[in-house]
Order: sequence, then C-alpha cells, then structure tokens
Amino acid sequence: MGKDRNSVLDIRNLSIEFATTRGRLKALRDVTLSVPPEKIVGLVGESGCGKSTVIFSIIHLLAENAVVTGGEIEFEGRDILKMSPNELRAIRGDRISMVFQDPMTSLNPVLSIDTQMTDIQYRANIDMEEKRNRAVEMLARVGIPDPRQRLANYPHHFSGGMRQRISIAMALLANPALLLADEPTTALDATLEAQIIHRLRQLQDMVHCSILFVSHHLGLIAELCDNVVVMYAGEVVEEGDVRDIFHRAAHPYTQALLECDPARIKEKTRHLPTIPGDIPDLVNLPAGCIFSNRCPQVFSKCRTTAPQRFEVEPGHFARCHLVTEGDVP
Amino acid sequence: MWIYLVKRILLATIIVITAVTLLYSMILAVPGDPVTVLLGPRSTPEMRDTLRAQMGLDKPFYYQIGHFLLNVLQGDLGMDVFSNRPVSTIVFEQLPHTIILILASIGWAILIGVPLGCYSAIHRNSFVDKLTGVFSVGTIAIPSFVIALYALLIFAVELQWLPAIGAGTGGTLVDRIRHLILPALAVGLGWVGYLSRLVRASMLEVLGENHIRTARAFGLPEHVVIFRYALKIAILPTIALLGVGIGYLLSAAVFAEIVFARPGIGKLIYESVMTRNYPIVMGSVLITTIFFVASTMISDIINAGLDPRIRENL
Amino acid sequence: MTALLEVENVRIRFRSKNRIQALMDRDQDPYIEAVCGVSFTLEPGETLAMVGESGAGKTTLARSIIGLATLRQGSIRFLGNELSNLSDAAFAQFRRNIAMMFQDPVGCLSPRRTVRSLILEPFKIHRIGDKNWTAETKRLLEMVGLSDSFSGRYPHQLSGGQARRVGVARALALSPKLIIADEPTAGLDVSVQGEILNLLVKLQADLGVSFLIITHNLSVVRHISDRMAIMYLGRFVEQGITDDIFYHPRHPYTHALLSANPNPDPDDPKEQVELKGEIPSLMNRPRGCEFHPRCPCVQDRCRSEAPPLETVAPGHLVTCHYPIKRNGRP
Amino acid sequence: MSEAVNRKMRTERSALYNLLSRLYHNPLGFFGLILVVIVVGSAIFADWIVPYDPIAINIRERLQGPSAKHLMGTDQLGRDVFSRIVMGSRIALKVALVSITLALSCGLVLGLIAGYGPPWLDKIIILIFDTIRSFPTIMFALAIVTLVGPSLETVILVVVITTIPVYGRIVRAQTQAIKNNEFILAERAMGANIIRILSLHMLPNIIGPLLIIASMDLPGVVTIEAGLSFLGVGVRPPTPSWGSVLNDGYSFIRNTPWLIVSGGIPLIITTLGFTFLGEALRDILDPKLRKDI
Repeated sequence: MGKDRNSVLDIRNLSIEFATTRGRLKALRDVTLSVPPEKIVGLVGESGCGKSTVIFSIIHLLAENAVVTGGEIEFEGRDILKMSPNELRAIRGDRISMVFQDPMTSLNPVLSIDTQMTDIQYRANIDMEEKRNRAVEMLARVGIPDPRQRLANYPHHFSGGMRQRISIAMALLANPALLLADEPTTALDATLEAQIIHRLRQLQDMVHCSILFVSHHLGLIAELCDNVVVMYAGEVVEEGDVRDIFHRAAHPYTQALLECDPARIKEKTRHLPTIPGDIPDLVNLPAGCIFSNRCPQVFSKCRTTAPQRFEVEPGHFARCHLVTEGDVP
Repeated sequence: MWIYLVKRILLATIIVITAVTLLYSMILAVPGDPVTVLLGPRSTPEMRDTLRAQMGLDKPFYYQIGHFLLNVLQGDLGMDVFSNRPVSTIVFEQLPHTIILILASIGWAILIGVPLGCYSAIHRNSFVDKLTGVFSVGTIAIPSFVIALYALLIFAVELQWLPAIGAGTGGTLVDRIRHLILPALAVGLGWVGYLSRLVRASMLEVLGENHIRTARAFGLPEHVVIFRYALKIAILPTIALLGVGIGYLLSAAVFAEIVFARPGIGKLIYESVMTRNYPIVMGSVLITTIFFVASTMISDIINAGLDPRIRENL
Repeated sequence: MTALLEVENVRIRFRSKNRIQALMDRDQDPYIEAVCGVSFTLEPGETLAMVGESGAGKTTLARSIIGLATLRQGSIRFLGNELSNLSDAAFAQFRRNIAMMFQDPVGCLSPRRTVRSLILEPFKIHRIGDKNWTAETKRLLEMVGLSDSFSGRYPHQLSGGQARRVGVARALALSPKLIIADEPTAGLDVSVQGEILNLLVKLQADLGVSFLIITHNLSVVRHISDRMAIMYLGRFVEQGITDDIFYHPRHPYTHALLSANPNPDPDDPKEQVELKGEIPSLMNRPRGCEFHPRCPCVQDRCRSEAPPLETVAPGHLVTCHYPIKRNGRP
Repeated sequence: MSEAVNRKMRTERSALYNLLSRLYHNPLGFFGLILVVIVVGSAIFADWIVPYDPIAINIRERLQGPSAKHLMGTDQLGRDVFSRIVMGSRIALKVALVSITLALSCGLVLGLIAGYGPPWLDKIIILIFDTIRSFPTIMFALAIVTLVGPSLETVILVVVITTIPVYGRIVRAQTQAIKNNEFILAERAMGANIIRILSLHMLPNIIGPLLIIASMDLPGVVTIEAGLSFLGVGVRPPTPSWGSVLNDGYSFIRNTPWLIVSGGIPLIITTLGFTFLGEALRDILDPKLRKDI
C-alpha cells in the first residue's frame, strides 16, 4: 500500500490508548482511512466507537491522558503526529479547520463575533477592514441575515442554528484543504439540520475542500457523503463508496446497523430489530474479532484470531473473516 | 447597561437602609437603657432625661428609625457625647488611614497573587504550582492577627528593621511607607494565597471549556488564547470575590491597626468599645458597611462591563 | 366506551418578565404562551405520538396532564374526572393511574438512592404497605429485562439503556393505565433504541397500557404509534392516524418535517422541502398563521388571518388555509 | 433482609477504611489529620494533661521562658502558659462546634426555604443575608459587644449570626441547582410531598458538600473567637483562651517573645490542621467541588 498520491489525508494503522484508573483503554486500534481531495467522507458509528478520537487526533487536540501508540497521519506530505507544536499551530485553522458538536459552548461568550472572526485571520497580512469584509461575506454565504450589523453582536444573541452557521463560516474563512465536522447538526432540529447540510454541500463545491463528517445519523451520511467509513468499538470495520456501504454492505455490523435504522424499514412493524449485547470492555480486550460477542454470523475463527483489512472490491474494504474466507453474503 | 446600573444602585441603597435599620434596632433592643449605659451608673436622672430627649429616645420606635435614617442621608450621625464633636467628622478623620492600608494590602496581594495563579494554572502540577498550593492553603488559614503579631515580633521588636508603632503621620513619604509595610504585609499575606488559588481554579475551569478548544483549533497563538480568551472570563469570579473580600480586609485591618498602633477606623472602634461609646461605634460600623456595599457594587459593575451576558440580562 | 384521556382547549403560559421588568416595558406581553388551545383524546390501549421541534410546547403539555404545570384555561379529563382543578391530595389517587418517563435517562433517577429504592418509591409515596418488597422489585426488574443484581446499584453505575429500563420499571410499579414518555429514545444509539421501544410495545400488548409519546424522531413514530399529532409554537397544526399523515401529509410543516428526515439510501433521495429561516421566538409570535414566515406555499390570507381547524378526512384534522392536495399514493 | 443490612454495615465500615487509606496517600491530608488529632485530643483530655492550675497566680515565677518546669514558660502573673494553652483549646473547639452547628442548621433551613420556596420569600431572605454579610465580622462583633458586653455567649452569638448567611447562600445555590433536575420533577409527578422531596432527595445531595465546607470554615470561626479574646472583648479573664494569651504577649512584647510565640502556635496548628484535612476530604469525597475554593 504505497503512498496514496491522490488523497488529502491518509491515516495508517493509527492506535491510541487512554491512561485511566482502570488501566490502558485502547480507544483506537489500527485505524486506516483516507480522504480523497474535494470529497465528503462520512465517519459513522455509535457512541463509544472512537470517531471523535480520530477527528481530534488529526488536529492533535487530544486529552492529556491520551497516548499515541502507533501509526501515522499523513497530511500534505507530512506526518501530523511528528509535527512540533509550532508546526501544528501553523496548519490548524489554515490548512485544517474544524466545526464542533455543541453550538452553545463552542464560541467565546464574552468576545464579539467581530473580534473572534478577525482574530482567526491573524495570518493574512491584510488590514482590519479587509478582514471584516471577508468575515461579513462568509457570514452572508452561510445564511446569516444582515451580517454587517450582526458582526458586533455576542454569541448569546444568536440561536443554536445561527451559532453553528457562524462556526462553519469561521472554519471556511481560511479556505482550508480539509474541514473536520464533529456531528455539527446533532444538537439541532431536523428542519434546521437539513438547511445547514444543504448549505454545507454548496460551500464545499465553492471552497473545493474535502470534509471528514462524523455522525451517527445514517440518513444524513447517505445524502451528504461520497465515501463512508464505519467504525465499531475503536476499529474501522468497513470503508468504501457510499453505494458500496448502503447497498452492498460486507461487514455484519454494517448490515445490522442498516437493518436497525427505522427509517429504512419499509413496511410498518411493531418489533424493531436491535443488536443485542454491549460494546466489550476496551481495557481488557477479548481475543479475536471485536464484534464476535454480538455478531449474528459468528463462527469459531472469529473468537480466536482478529480479521485483517481485506479489499472486497476496488475501493471497498472490510475487516471480517466471512469476507476473506467465505463468499460475500 | 444603564438599566443594570440603576438596578444595582437601587439594590445597594436598599441594603444600606436595611443595615441602618438593623443596627439601630439592635441599639434599641438592648436590655438596659442605652443612656445609663452611656453615662454610667453615677449619672443623675436629670442628665439622663436631657440626653434621652436630646437623642430622641423617648419617641416611638419607627419614628426614631425614620429620624435616624433622615440624619444619615444628610451625613449627620449624631453627636459624640464625650467630645461633643459630630460623629461623622470623627469617623471621616480616621477613614483615610484605613483605606490606605486596605488598598496597599490588596494592591500587593493582586500584583503577586494573580500572576502566580495564572502561572500555576498554565503549568499545572509543576514545582511552582505545588509550592504555591501549600503556601496559599497555609496563609489563608492562619489568622491575620497572628501573622501581624509574629511580623511585629520578628521585624519590629527583634530585628528592628521597621517601625513598630504609628503611621508616621507628619513624616516624609518614605517614612509613611516604612510604617505601612508591616501592616500591609500582615493583612495582605492571606490574600496572596487566596487570590492565587481563586485565579488558578477559575483559569483551569475556563481552559477546559469548548470555546478555548475552538480557539486552539484555529491555531491562535498560545498567549492570545491565555490572556484574551481565557483570562478575560477567569478574572470575573475573582473581581466579584474581591468586592466581597473588602469585608474580610476591613476585619483584618482592625487587628493590624491595633497590633501596630496605627490610627484608623479599627482603632477608633476599639477604643470606643472600651468606653462603651456606642454612637461612635455605630457610626463607624455604618460607614464601613457603606464602604463595603459600595465596593461590592463597584466590583459588580466592573464585572458587568467585562461580561456582556450580565450587562444585558434584565 | 369513554375515552381514557380527553384534553380540551388547554392553554398554558409562563411569566417571562418579573413585575419590575413588566412595568418597565409595557408594550411587550409579560407572558409566554407555551401551549395555546390544544385538544385531543386518547383511547385505552392506544399510542399517541406528539411530534414537533424545540419550543413547540410538547413537554409543557405532557407535564400539565400529570399536574406539573398549571393550566390557564381548558380542561383535562381522565376517565371522565376533571383533573385540572384538583388539589394535590385529590390528584394523588389519579397519580397511580398516570406515570411519567423523563427525557434524561440517568438524570431522572435520584443520584444517591439504589435502583431498588427508586423502583419502590411509588409504593412508599402512596403508602402501599402490604407487599414483599424484594419479590416486587424482582418482578418489576424482570418485566423490563433487567436481572435482580441491578437492585443494589446506583444510577451513576447504569448505562443509558439500563437507566431507561429502570425508569420504565418505576413507571410500571402501580400498573398505571397511561404512561407519558418524554423522548424515550433520547441519548440512545439506534441499536439500543429498538430494545426500549419493543419493551413499550410488549407492555402495551400485555397490560393494555396506553402511551403518550413525545419525540422529534419521526422514523420511530411511524412504527410504534397508532395516531400522531404535529405541534408548532404551542398549537396542533395536524393530527390523525399515523399512516394517513405519513402518506398524505396535508400541512406544509408536516410535509417539510417528513422530508427533513433524510432517507438512508443514496439512490432514493426524497424531494427536499427546505423551510426558510428559523423557528420564531415565543416572545413575538408572527401574525395570522404562525407558520407563514417559513411556509414554502404562503399566500396573502395566511399572513393576516389565523387558519381554522378543518377535518380533511375521518379523524384527520389540519389547521391551514390551503392544505396540500391528497397525492396519488394509497 | 438481614443479609442486606449487614451488607450495608460492611460497606459503611469499608467506606471509612478506604477513606483513611486514601487519606494516608495524601501527605498534606494526613499531616492535617495528625494536627487535628492533637488539638481535639488536648481539648478532650485537657484535665489530665494540664500540669498546673491554669488560673493559679505565682508572681515569683513571672515571665519565665520555656523550661523543663514550664514547657512554654509563664506569663506576667506567673501562670503556666502551657496549661492555659491546653485549657484554651477546650474553649476554642467548644465555641467552634457550637456556633458551626447552630449556623449550619439555621443556614440549612433558611437556604432550603429560599431555594425551594416562593420567590418573594427568597428575595427577603437574600436581602437579610446580604445585609448581614455587609457588616465586616469584627466590626459587627465589636458593635454587639458594646451593647451586650463581652462574654463567651456574645462570641457565639456573633459567630452564628455572621456565618448563617455563608451556609445559607451555599444551600440556596445548591437547592436551586437541584430543584430543576428531572429527578425532582419525577418525584413531584409521582405525588411526593414537599417534606419527602426535601428530606429524602434534596438533603442527601446537599449535606455532603456542606459538611466539607463547614470543616474548612472551622479555622475561620476559631480565628474570630481568638481575635475577640485578643481584643479583650471575647472570653472574660481569667478563663484561659488563646486570644487572651496573645493579648498578654502583646502587652509584654518587649519583655519576652515567648508569650506571643506560644500563644500563636496552637492557633496555627488548629487552622492549618483543619484546612489541610478539609482540603484532602474534599478532594477524596467530592472531586468536582474542587473548583470551589
């Protein structure tokens, strides 16, 4: 697997552990994924699967007790994990920017939007007035009504939806190569979510940046993303084009996840499918495949040896013994 | 902003009025007759009657309170029976010394405490952080008058580096400052620890919040993140507690003035208590309370200035 | 047979400004109308889902039924008895028949008490004495699929799903006739959601309990609710049989809500009906039909005149001047 | 049922045991515990420890430095300072415990009423709290002493009045924070009356942090008592109090430093001891309270 010339971001065999009182929690194990240029990659998985840890490791803003135990994150030819704090600071907000989940707490409450949006343009050597104009223009693009006047307002003058639009405007201000979005619309209502996703798609075509979009909402991923990466309990179980995943899912977990989504079940049913059991304890990991204790098609090999990443079809990878041995169901 | 201002001033006046009423009703609730307490047992009934009439003590309760309140608003706190000079002039003569002492103590406490708090918040669990931790817990706990006594014993009596008595009134500026060092040290020492712990705690809390993570995610230089984004919020609780802290400072000042025999409102009250001269005591307590309420109001207003959320919520 | 629950023209408001502020700016109404004129009925053994976005007043309405919010106007009758004007004591005997499940699975359990005492709380409150408590706890825990080992645990030692089940067990303690569930699937992953919903459906089948479910998760509503109502800014804009509304939405807001729920299939994107702007604040409500600022098919009449309540099909009510035509689907 | 009861017993005993062991790992906390044990021990066993009668005057041996005969020397009336210090601890702790219990209970009740009761009552209580808080403690004490005269009861009265608002405000803030939690709404929905909600659901969540704050407030109360005695308006002589020893020390500072040194030591030991112990307890029992200084 040589250097993938045509991808903006390449994560290879990334493993991260958190030092906790109970012992070393293996949050990420051998995670491999890539983000092609100008594409939107959906990172999907349920709570506790480590999707936010992946995002925060890219921008290297991990918690103090996090320890990177292996792998590399190649971005524009350099490994982020080996960058010095100053080098990291240089690309943050310039080449990579981020939108966070909770709009109510991600903006500074005592500084005006004007201050916050001009501060982040400290790298561009243009005068303050020009910085304000660029801010106003971007605010208009994300759908903030009369942005020139609203610039002087403080975050608490805006609703949740408006604040998230401001965060997106701030993130795209520096024309980044990669935008990281950590469940940006989970805290919003459905109609608002649709507006913001629609707006994000338009802005992406204009700014030509690629987006790594984290979510647990399958419908959203299907509508917005070009590629999808499915994670479970700290491992990438499947990765591929959006149609590969939604129509030809190879991994039993992906299939079960799709089955459980009530929106996909056509005829009305009184009994909703579920995935019985819980995520295994990530401090002392079970042998074999991580999904073995909940997998409907588990067999002897799953409980002994961990499956390896296998290319089911061009660009479509899965980590399951069924795929490597038996035919794809 | 001005709505907040009006509300805050209104609240302050209400507190002062309640304080006055409380104080005055305390006087009247005294089991013995205040006048006999004042003039002592040997005073003749006539003297007591004239004084009682003079002070309007024979009128009904609410009338006296109303009368007293009116006088207070006009700045008249009644007459001192012993020196028959107006109470307010006596008290205002002594007030400046106390204010200088308080400002000096809180001054050096802020200059050292706040930066120390910031440093130990940024370099958590470093040697400095641990040292200041133990130092501040110690100095906050130990009573200020014990510190004053030990300082007096060591620096003034034994080593004689600094004067032990008085405020050096009439001397040169340098002399007055030399008289100020030990009392200011005694009163302010506990506050260095208190402020550093406070700033450290609120800095740590703010640094953990999401918007600081956003600021760092945009690659803002660390000093901008610390001073413009974090400190501006972290300082708010410190300012609020400084306003309230004036009350504790005034108490510590009383001891410092007595231990170092410095003139000031504390010494005045102490002497009047000895002679049971309650008008002076009441007058000075009242003025210090007004001074305290004013300082809490000022710190709230400064906070409103810094934090738009307070400024605008009605 | 008489309806289990009849809610008629209920209005609830909160004081948004205290007396001094109200004096200062007289032009603004010092009250916020959280619920303005809502009526519906609930039959025994039936499940009614209330759907709407934040600020629609769903939770306020639900809480008024169990007496946690006082009505300004209107009536709530449970099995024919009027609840809205009862004193706490008189209300108590009805509290046995109505139970409530709350939004935050762990937050609605008193933090310093064991699961056992949490489940037995309803019995203690209503002073029901004569039971063997250990057996009763075991029975209730098993009903919700938890083993007896949970009885000694504290709320902070439970996962979201487990805490939610303890909430259900507590609600079932006095075998109520009606359970009000406020966002039963909030905070749960899709794979765990199914477990709780299947549990509620099974309880309905076994005990004939009727449910009032508050949620903003439309795909769940389609499967488990018999009837549904869509709330916007404190009013019912549409209510009716669930299938009717899903296949023949007549109110533009319902249509937008349904389309805003993206279909998890890249090759079958639904036609997007995108609303304009944001949910208006309850402080200054739009004139006429309150949805007109965001409505894709707004017309002049909508801006000035509040729409009447119309019955467009048996049991299918809409408040809109120009309801959408019935489309071809069955 | 008995099995559940002794399981509860075991958990309580083991809770105490693991509290002590965790305290052992926190050096400052353990050091604080030793100091507190010394002070409390000397207060309880004062009658046995005291070598001389603390009030007995012996002019011939006046103002002596520390010696084998008099561990901490003698004061201007020849009274043994060590005995006065040990007896003084009894006064200090008595004042502290009595006033803190009184202030805590009144503060708790008023705080609960203010936090959970009707808004107009809340405003009145808060106004009273703010007014009392606006009197500097010592000034307020001096004012009361002027009127009522110095005595132990006055000291306790002053301490109680000035500390009730402190606890009242903490309880009120916590009650208001908990009041809107969903588990309180759940209780109300089940028909629980106010008494049950306050006692079984509100109180257990408030008492813990409140006791920790009280333990850290103890030094403050001891300081007030010592301060007033130092000013000669607290405990009436000849009853031995640390403050009065310091008072004698101050008047004879030029003759002997030992009175001040020995008068200050117990105050330092007590205040440091309770503060270090209180801090350690807070870190162990309620880590999220750490940010509250």
